[in-house]
Amino acid sequence: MAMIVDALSWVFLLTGGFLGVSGGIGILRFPDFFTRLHAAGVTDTLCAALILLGLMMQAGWGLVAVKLAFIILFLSFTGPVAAHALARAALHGGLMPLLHRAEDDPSKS
Amino acid sequence: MFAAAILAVLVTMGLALIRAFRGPTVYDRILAVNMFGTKTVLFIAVYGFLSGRPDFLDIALVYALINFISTVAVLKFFEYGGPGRAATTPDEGEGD
Amino acid sequence: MQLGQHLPVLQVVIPLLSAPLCLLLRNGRLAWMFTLAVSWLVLAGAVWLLLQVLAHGTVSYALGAWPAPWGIEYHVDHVSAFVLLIVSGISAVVLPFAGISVAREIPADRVSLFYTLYLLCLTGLLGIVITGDAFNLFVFLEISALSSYALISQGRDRRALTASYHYLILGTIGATFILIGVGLLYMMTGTLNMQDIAVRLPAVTDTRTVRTAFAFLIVGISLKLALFPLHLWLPNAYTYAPSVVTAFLAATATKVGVYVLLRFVFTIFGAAFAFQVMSLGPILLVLALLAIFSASTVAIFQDNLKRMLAYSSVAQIGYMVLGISFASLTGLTAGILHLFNHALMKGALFLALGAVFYQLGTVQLTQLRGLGRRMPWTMAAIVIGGLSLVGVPLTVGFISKWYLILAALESGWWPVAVLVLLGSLLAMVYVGRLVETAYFHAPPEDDREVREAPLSLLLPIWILILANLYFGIDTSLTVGVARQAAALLLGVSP
Amino acid sequence: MLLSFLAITTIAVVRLRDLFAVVMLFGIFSLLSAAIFVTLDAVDVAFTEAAVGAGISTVLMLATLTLTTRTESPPRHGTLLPLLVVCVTGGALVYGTLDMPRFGDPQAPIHQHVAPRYLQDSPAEIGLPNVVTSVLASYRGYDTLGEVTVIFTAGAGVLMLLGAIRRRTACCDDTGKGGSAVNHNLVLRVVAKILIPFVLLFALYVQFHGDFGPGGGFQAGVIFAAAFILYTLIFGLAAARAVASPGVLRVLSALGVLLFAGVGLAGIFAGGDFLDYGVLASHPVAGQHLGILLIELGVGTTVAAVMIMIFYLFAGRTR
Amino acid sequence: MATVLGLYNYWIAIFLMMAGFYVVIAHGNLVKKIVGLSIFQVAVFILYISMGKVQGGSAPILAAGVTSYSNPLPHVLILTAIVVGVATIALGLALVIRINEAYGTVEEDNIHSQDEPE
Repeated sequence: MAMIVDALSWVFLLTGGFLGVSGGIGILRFPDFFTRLHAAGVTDTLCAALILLGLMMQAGWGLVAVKLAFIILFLSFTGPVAAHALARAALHGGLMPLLHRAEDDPSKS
Repeated sequence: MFAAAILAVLVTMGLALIRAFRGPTVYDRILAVNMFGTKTVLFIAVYGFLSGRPDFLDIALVYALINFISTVAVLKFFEYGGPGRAATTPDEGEGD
Repeated sequence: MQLGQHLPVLQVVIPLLSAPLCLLLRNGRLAWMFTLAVSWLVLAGAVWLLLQVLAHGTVSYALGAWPAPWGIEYHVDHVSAFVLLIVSGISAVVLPFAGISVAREIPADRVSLFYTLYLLCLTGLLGIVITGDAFNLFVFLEISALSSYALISQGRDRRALTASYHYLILGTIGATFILIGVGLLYMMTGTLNMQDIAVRLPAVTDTRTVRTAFAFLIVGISLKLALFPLHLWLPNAYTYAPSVVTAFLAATATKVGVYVLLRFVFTIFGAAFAFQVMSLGPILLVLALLAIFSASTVAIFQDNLKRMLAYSSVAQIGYMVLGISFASLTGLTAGILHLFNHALMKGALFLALGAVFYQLGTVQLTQLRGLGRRMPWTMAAIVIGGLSLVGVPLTVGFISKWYLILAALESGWWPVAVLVLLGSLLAMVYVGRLVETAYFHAPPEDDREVREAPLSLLLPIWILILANLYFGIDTSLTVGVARQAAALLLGVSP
Repeated sequence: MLLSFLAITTIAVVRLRDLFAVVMLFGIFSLLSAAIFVTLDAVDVAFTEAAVGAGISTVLMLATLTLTTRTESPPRHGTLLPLLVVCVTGGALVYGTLDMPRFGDPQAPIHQHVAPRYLQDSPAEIGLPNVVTSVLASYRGYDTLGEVTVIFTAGAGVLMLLGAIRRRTACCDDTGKGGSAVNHNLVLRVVAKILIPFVLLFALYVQFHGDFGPGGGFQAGVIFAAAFILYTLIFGLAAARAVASPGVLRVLSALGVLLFAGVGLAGIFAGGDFLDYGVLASHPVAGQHLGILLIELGVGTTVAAVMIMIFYLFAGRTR
Repeated sequence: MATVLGLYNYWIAIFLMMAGFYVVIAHGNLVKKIVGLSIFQVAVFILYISMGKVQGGSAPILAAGVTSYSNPLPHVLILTAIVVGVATIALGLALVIRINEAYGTVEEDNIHSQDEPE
């Protein structure tokens, strides 16, 4: 049983890490603000949740796991909300998303 | 295994930092700060496990809290100039 | 007596406790009376402490009942008891003056806040003087500094804000330098208690870290002290601050800075290290002389009286540091003596200027024509204070100049003695300028009749002036304590 | 590794002209330095630095920035002299570090002389697992009293500077109408309503948990204030002021300092020295616990009250 | 090589100190000066804390099974110093606001020019 839990947490940690790095690269390479926001917003919360889940499995039951659960809960609340507020503020601030790109139209989610 | 996670987090923090420096518009910088904040939360959590003292998590929680508050604060200030005002109509005192 | 044993701590805790209480008292007069009572209590404590120290040597008090190097320890010896007396004495005298003067200069709803900050500044200064722990000294230094920034910024003129801002920047840099110095010392000796550092320092003195710590501490303290090259914040800060704040800070803040310099150079590093290895003597000597001459010459051309006296304070600090730079018994006595005398002189002069400001609303020299006839008492006080500044016999200034020259001759540098005399001649010029406009010019014809300052302003001024004269004649108390303090610092028998 | 991040951020802060970016990078700077404190095993310090450095200072600076200009004018006078002064001081410091004990070597003098006693004896004498809190509150309790006074001075100073004039200018209107991005933003209001009680609960947890894990009076006070700041940001100053009126805050900040000094005086009246908790209760260790608990409470109230008061004053100064 | 590695922390702290110091001296904008001042102070804290670290020691919270701890004293000192730092920054910013109201600008050069003629 322990072996599976370890393997599982290992997988979670790695995918979380990978997601984080991809988010990082995304934030750098994307042309305009809103696509970057999309990249960062999504990976941020998901990568955090995955890594923390991996840690929870490592820590087993107990106070530490409860604390980790709190953090996941808190992050899953604040992450998307911050991204949402940021998007509205940017829109409001007059920052036009890049719609009319000639060759490929980045799918603005 | 922890080391791999920490390395990944550190790399993302570096990338976020570069974006923070280069970011043309202010919103890019806010985004980079927000992402950097959540990554530090992860860094603390994983580092706590790496050094065998998992009771560091209170700090990680405070980080997440502070990160959220500063993001909201930045948005508020940037838009309406006054933290006191509950963001009244946009036509009055538009963000400079 | 059970209370007597706790005296050193009560000396600081009483003003500290009364500051929040003073904030709760909303109306100004009540706050003023409360601060007055507290200040007189503190003065009584200081006198009692001085007697205790003179009676049986240094008093030490462990806080929280933890022994010295672990807990924080209060260590009151002759020097600290002497400076304690000065600070609480000046505060006890300045406060009665502050009653009306503050009511006029500070808007009504902020008077109780003003007294709260005044008490906090007093707490900070007293805390610095008594503490025996290096880091505790930094904490109380910060308390007194923060409260003096806020107090200075209350001046009527909008330039008070910029003056207070520059003082904040330079003061914080100075405090951080002191923090770096204390940190490096802690790194090499492992302890923060001053006596303990002094014991463990000789083992590591030849390392470069200790020398850098020494350099940073000296620069940090001289920033706080407004020694010559680093005095840029002082003239503006004292000119634009409310008159009561200028009087209190001029007579106490720089004195506590000199005390901190004495404490670090002599108690922690020891005279041998400071003067032989680090050749502090010549550096201080040159800086002191530069301070005396440059500040006095600048003072001569000043139109605003407060600014003129501020520059003359920088010059007087030069005299104090000059006394210290001789590192001989008489030199040190002269330095400590001038600490006391200068507090009396500057306190009286700034209070008198406060009275003039109260009546005329300005301290520009041009408006003071013929004031001698219309405000006889205040102007007489200013004249005597000025004479004492110059060092005319029978005044306090003469005593300290006398010991300075004695120390200079004793250590064989007779040119320095001549320079000291030249310095007092410069002082003679700007005091003369003041006296000349006040007495020998006809008062302006405008109908605004100027009455003499009210009694409650005059009384404190004249108490200080009489003290000026009294200690000019009967020097047993001041010179006695100063000599014992100097002996204690140098570690030689008096 | 982290330190090099820090160095890069600092260079950016020095070079950047747009003050908004500078303040945000300053936020990153304190977050990073708090992370470094964690790697250097300074848990309590990381806690405080994050809460105070990244939280309060950044918010206050932003408040100031909204009132002043946003971009900084290029320095006209030459930068040679300051560079020279900086290099000289830097050189002196590096010269000083050459004889320092190497980073982290256990033989360094500071680990030999005073510190071991704290680590060995504190369980017996004070009985708190968190040695930092026991040293902070008991061994060097007087420093903490000084610290609370510093906070109180800052509060009184800012009140003095920004206090009275605010009444004359018309207080900010907060009609809250209109499609403003943040206020109308239902999501933010809902989330804030859910989060704020949780944050206040967390602040109380930190306050009383200070003896066992990282935490204590300061951190709890700052988190408490952060919750209020969040409330003010979302629901406007007038609403926040209805919750905690400035008058109450003034009294609270004074009470905190009085409580702290009162505990010290109680030590005297009970026969011990100032701030000696041993005499407070029957058994010395129980006395220590009681004393430290009360002191943390006093510290917590003062810090929270002063931080909120300062924020109100800054927020009340809208143009 | 041992010296460089051993003192790496201190040199970075010193570099930060000097960067903060430079900002305080060279830049005219009052807000920028306060940011510089705060960087200068945080750097001093890093110097203090890296003094207290013991190789292989862990955080000074007594827990079972952990033998060597880092030195708790610098942590206590720094807790005080951080609070002092924030107090100075709060006061400085309040002054900047008042100066901005009185002078209308926060650039040091404009303030001086407004003062000279009087």
